[in-house]
Amino acid sequence: MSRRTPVGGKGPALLSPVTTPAARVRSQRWVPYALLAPSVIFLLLLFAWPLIEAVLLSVRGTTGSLTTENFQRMADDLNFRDALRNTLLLTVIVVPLQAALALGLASLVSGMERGRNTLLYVLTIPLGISDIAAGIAWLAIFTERGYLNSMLMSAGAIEQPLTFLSYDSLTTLLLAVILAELWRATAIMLVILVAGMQLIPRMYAEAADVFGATPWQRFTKITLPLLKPSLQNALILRTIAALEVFAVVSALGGRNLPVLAGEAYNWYGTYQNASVAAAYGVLIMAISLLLTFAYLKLIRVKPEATV
Amino acid sequence: QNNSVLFASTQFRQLEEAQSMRDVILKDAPVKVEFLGQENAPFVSRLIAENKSGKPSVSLAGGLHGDFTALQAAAALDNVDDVLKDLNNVKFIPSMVSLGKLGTNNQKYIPWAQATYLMAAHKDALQYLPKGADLNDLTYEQLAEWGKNIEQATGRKRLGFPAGPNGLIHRYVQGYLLPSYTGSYVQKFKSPQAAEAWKDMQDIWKYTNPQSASYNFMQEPLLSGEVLVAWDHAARLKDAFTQRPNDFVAFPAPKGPAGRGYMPVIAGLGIPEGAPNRAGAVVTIKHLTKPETQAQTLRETGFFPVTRGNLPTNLPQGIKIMAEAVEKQSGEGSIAALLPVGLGAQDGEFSKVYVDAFQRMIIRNQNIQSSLNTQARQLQRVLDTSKAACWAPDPVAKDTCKVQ
Amino acid sequence: MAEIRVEQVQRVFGNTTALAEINLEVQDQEFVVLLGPSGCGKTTLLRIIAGLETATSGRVFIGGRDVTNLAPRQRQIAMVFQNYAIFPHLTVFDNVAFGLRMQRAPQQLINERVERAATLMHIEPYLKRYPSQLSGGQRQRVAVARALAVEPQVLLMDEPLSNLDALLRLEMRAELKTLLQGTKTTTIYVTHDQVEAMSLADRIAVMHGGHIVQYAPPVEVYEEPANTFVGGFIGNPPMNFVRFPVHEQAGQKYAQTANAALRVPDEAGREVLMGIRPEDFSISLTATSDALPAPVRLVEHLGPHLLITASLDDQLIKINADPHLSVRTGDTLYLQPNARRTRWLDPETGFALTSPQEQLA
Amino acid sequence: MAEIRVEQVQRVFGNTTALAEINLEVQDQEFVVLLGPSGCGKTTLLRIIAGLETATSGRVFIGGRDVTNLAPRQRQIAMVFQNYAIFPHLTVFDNVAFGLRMQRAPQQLINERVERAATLMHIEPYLKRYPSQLSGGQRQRVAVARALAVEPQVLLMDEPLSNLDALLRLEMRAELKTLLQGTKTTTIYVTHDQVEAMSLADRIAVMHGGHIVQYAPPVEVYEEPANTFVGGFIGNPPMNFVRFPVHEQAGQKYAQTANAALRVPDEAGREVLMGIRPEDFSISLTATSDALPAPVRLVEHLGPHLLITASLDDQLIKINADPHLSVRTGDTLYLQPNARRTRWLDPETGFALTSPQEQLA
Amino acid sequence: MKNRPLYLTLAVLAVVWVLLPIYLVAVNTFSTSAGVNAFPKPPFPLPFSLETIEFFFSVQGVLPAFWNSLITAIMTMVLALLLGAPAGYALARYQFFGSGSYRFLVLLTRAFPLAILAIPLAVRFIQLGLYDTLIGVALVHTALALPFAVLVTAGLFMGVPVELEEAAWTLNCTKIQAFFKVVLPLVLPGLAATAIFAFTISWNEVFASTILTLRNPTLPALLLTSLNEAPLPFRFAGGFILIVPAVVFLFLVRRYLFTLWGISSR
Ligand SMILES: Nc1ncnc2c1ncn2[C@@H]1O[C@H](COP(=O)(O)OP(=O)(O)OP(=O)(O)O)[C@@H](O)[C@H]1O
Ligand SMILES: Nc1ncnc2c1ncn2[C@@H]1O[C@H](COP(=O)(O)OP(=O)(O)OP(=O)(O)O)[C@@H](O)[C@H]1O
Ligand SMILES: [Mg+2]
Ligand SMILES: [Mg+2]
Repeated sequence: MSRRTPVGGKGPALLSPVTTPAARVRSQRWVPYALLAPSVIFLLLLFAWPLIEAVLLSVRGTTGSLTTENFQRMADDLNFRDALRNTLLLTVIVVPLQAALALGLASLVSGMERGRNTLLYVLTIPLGISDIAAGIAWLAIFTERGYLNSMLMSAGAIEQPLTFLSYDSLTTLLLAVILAELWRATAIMLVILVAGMQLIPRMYAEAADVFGATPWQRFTKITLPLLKPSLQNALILRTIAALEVFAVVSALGGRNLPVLAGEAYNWYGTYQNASVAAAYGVLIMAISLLLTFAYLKLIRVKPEATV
Repeated sequence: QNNSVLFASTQFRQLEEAQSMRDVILKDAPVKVEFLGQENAPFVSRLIAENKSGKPSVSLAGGLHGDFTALQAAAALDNVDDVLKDLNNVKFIPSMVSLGKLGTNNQKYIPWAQATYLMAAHKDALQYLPKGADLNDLTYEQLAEWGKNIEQATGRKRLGFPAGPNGLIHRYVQGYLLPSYTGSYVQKFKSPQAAEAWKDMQDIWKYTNPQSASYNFMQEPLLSGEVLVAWDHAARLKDAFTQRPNDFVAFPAPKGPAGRGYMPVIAGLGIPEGAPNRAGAVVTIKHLTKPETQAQTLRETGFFPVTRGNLPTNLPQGIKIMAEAVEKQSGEGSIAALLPVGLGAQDGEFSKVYVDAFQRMIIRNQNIQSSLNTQARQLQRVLDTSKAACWAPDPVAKDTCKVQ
Repeated sequence: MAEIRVEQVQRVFGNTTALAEINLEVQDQEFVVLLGPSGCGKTTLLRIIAGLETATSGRVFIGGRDVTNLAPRQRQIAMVFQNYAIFPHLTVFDNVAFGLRMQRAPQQLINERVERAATLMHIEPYLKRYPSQLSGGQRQRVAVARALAVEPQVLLMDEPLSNLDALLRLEMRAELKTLLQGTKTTTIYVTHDQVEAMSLADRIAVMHGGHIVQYAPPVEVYEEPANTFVGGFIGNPPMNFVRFPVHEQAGQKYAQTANAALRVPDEAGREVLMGIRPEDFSISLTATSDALPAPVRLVEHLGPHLLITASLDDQLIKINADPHLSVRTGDTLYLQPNARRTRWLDPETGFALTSPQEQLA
Repeated sequence: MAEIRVEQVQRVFGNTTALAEINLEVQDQEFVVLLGPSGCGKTTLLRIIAGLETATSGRVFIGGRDVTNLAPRQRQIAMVFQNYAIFPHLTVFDNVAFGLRMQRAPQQLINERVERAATLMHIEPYLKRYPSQLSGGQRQRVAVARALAVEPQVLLMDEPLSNLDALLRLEMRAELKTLLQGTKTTTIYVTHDQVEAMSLADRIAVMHGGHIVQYAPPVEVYEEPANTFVGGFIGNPPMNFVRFPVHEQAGQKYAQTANAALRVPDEAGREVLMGIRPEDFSISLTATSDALPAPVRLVEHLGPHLLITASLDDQLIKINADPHLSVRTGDTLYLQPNARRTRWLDPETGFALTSPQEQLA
Repeated sequence: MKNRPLYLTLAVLAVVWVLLPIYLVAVNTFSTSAGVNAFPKPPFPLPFSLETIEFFFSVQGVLPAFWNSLITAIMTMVLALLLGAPAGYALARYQFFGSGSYRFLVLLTRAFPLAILAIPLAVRFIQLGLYDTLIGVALVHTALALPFAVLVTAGLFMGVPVELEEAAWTLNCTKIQAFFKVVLPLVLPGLAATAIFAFTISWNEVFASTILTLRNPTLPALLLTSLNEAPLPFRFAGGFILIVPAVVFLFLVRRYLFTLWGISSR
């Protein structure tokens, strides 16, 4: 519906810089930077410095010289492979499931007429629940003497309580963790998506309807592409968070399901080796940024293809 | 606020305990004390950070031996030789006082309270005790057989160990399993006797509730019935005994071929370097080490005094049950395995060696000898890095301790 | 077979009645134009037929099938939206191809149809652009092309050419009509442009305030408006309405003008409105016995003809005259209304007194 | 004082040149209409004047001040957007009051002005509604009212009445003009409707493909189109263009028709185009010596006049004739072009050969 | 409207899915410890008991900690929006050199486990005098919430047609006024969502709160550290106590989150 006014940067305004009044380019060019400045200063002051310190920690040996020793130790560690695998596995399973669930729920919500606010409210409640509390809640369900077994027993489906959360039932354990994570963190995506959906003018859905799109086609061909910016953000944020899962997994899985962030915490707190912990941190960061980059490339939104 | 003492502690941080600490134990202290329970990691981070910044706010630090080694490694602790001198009328257990030197020439912390690890069983489980077994004189084989009997009778594995992420399973290995078979837990780490110990542990594990790998505290699985027989820190079993004193029995850890290994735990009180209210901290230490306060601490929390003297008589039944078992455990023929000494910042990784050994051989069922060899290398690296000399029950010497 | 039947459709928004008991029948392959002032309910009616809006009451039939409760996609329609609603995230090509893709048409057919629609709408150069890179008129043409490409049984268009210039419009109008006849499409076309309505429609439905006030072929609507609204709305300048007292003589009724009596239908009351188009006067510069004198107030030279504002019985009227007529403000014209093209209406209700066929025959 | 001067403004999008070196001067209080086909750059030019779009090169002056680098709000303008851009979260009242609120006008003034603008645009009944509750035409009127309410020095309007019916449009046109004269507003008005352009404009700038091809008062644009494009674009039906060979005789050039020779300007090449409006023929049904014979192909009765399609020298032309002329397909008309209103153009460039004043004087 | 039964079923399922675990936590909270350890567990708090809840309210510092949490969360919310929304706007509206790098910078803060940054951070805070102050905690929480604020708002701003803003500019608005008068109201629901994220991130954050406060802990810092090792009934009650304010908060702001301006029918 609108044309973006390209200002500075790569915009066509610079195509003929000789004739373009330099003053204007200069006067406009700083605007985005001015808008970013507060947050950049904030982050540099608060985070860049400790971050650099932490990264340095990971590449410095006990003597202070540059070394890969800490990464070596990380990689050689008993739990490393499992932690890496579990983290990636969880991310790969949970995030897409969450995205799907959140999209489904968001569509459900927008399709409702009455009661949508109430429904939306209820669905966002897990937002307010810390991961530790969520871990407790799901432990109460899946533990051997928990609610699930109680229910199954009362229903007469089983005679002995089943064990869901042990190292010899990794599948159910993983399943439980996935469920808990879905429960806990889908709301974040949901709210981002609902907020995004509210901004899509209804006329596009109507046009799709008229041109014979089934609800599913309308969703995939219209809603989803128009929701791209929000979807991209939801995915990035959730993925980064998923790579740092820890509390819920440790509550349900204990040592059976090591994850990268958990290992980082252990090395840091329990084993008191901040260097190896920092190495884990760097690894997590690297994976996060890699995936973020992938999302940005895969879910590209062309500037001209927006409202 | 200026003349109050900020007291950060990794012990008694659990809500109820912290509450009794504030409302009962510290109530009569001569200065105003602000007690803050803290988890180990934040506790250590904070004190180190305060130290680095040069503006500490904590005047008194309470923690386990291991917490202090980490602080000492960062040079964040003040010497407390003067305080100890002031306390010359208090009859501390000497071995504990020397532990408080952290391998240096100066006193780094003052003993505060002690605890140990125990076995607990639901009374229902007693019927399945192997024939001829004495609850107070159990062997590791008998423990395995007991578990087997229970499984055969109830269809479930109901032994339990705190092998979760916050569980203390490494203390079990260090202080109980290995010393009982080898009389050592460092030097003979990969000895054949140690291999034997692990083999027996594998047996025991067959009858252990697999959820053990996520248990941090054993009192809850005991109370819920998921587990009938368990080993854990006294304070982490306490609830079972205090809530249902009639259902549970406490008893000493099993014996092995080399005897009954056990590990006393010491909590201490240290003063961060540059503490804003050192005088107040000293007064508080004096208050906490008074015999009356020590007795009060036992009553409220299940931590035992670090001073010599008779136990108070008016103990709650649950505490009494444990106290009796503790006494039996440290009795004749027992091998006291001390907490690591002189490891400094390597303390955490030292424990990891044992946790990982447990992981490999018990949880993942890997080959015992090769696992021991791998872990022994790690162990040696830790020892080398810290240059720590051997400590009890290994023969105490001056050189860096070596795995044989 | 795709005739459309709208039965007793009503649409109420809060306390606004957008549509009041609309009945409309469109025959198969017919081209019907909805014409009416802004806000009269054209879009609402179209949206109800499309299934985008729920009627408060009433039913809609397409091809004999009751579609009242069917989703839009089940109605076999295509629509051009008043505000285009072209998809911002699709290129022009993909926009135009959208409907066909939804039907899983083969790629070749898609290419063909898109090309044809694009050529018709003169948007081939922009097929690879995104809507944000187009001008307003170009976007509108994309919207039309998108609807044409599916070759639907029923095509609904809501002011599809409103942003185009006269020339392009003229051209597209012609091509649209030819195309839709060829594809045998039943069309409902909303426009505010009466010329467009006249030239395109088989029948025009003139809407006013949520009602259809006249539904008839263009010529009839133009020549025999059902009421003052229609007469005033259609024609540029609109029909003149002049009020006269009525007197009766020998059982017949006459309108009493300044110097003549004109026979009016028998239903006339005490007063009557004469409706007459600006071009339906015979003009003379000299007085004749039964011509009505009209002093000229304003003469405008509008290209192909003169537009004269004059006063008749103290009421202002507009007259189209030959551009060669030499007349100036202040002159008096003598007008002879063309009796066959004069319409008599009731000044109270505004409705015509009789259909002109019977009138004064 | 708010004259506008656009100097050498160019706008390139990627590889599309939307505006090519535009020069435009609008006098204080003048009403200029931009007229041109879809996609010719009207909106782009307006947006550059408003400061919403950056020109690739060139400068814009308003009131003598170089505003090229000024923000829109520093230009003392108001604008009506082609697609309205009314604020969906504000009621109609708040939309219209928006500009005044931004100027911190006193509430009373706001009320007055909003009321006036709303009355003018016939949207008083909707003042409390949200835009989503309005019809397309109503929204458009809100957009116009919003711009009028601020009474700016310069008013830019982009097809502000395109969604309104003829009647309303006529009315609003008249009222707009009166109002803007009263407030002494300098106006640039984009439209695709030539009637609107003719009746509103002091001067019309006809745009084509990013150029201004003619900038002159309406009558001049109509009668003396600068080139075939203007002649063809304006007028309905457009100007006829007939190609004749040229021959020279006694130093003077003549167009050679079937049976007559017409004097053409001296610049004529080997061929010449005669441009003539459909109404600029004297029509006779009988042959005269210098009249051009034109067999009738089609006769259309279009309300106020007849539209005759005939062929002249085998080229089709349109002729407006008196409705009373009785002529049928197959008849031959004898046409005498009105020499004063005939324009001669170069068939290669399409541009007029001389300005008609000098021509054949 | 056509699939009402289907919609209803799905909605009910979704509600049950969300509420059930919370309900079970509540059941445990209001049971005696015997009830918590019972098996099979009854689906109701039987026997009903307020014992653990009462205990919690008697714990010293719960009330101040509650206020601390609330204030920290509100500060975080405000800071995150103040810092994040302009950046999001810049990302959405301008193409400029470095926008990609900026995204990465912002995400970096989220991509590195906070715990490992703790010591350097704490040292710096002590130096700056921010240690053990709520503003200090809020600053760290702001850094955690900032990526959300930036990215989510950027997504939202992209959805607002530039033309509305342009219309405002021509009506005598500065860019800032146009933002507040036109863009902001349109993205308000989304901003509310962002604010809620910031709030809940702060509300639930434990690690930084624990390290950076001493006398002024937030509620999670006060409770959750101890909860990890507390007996089960306490953990449930603690979890419950932490959930309830969040639920109430969400209830209070839900209006803002889901206000529709009728723009959906634009
Ligand atoms: N962002 C863009 N990228 C590429 N081309 C563009 C862009 N914006 C406009 N154009 C092109 O520039 C030309 C001029 O556009 P403009 O909107 O000024 O036309 P207009 O005269 O207003 O037409 P209309 O009457 O259809 O609204 C058009 O051909 C259009 O396709
Ligand atoms: N959601 C709504 N709430 C209230 N009134 C509405 C709503 N939608 C439409 N209306 C009113 O219903 C009437 C009919 O609207 P509709 O859009 O059908 O008009 P239209 O004939 O298409 O007009 P236009 O030619 O201006 O587009 C209008 O007066 C409008 O104000
Ligand atoms: Mg409409
Ligand atoms: Mg335009």
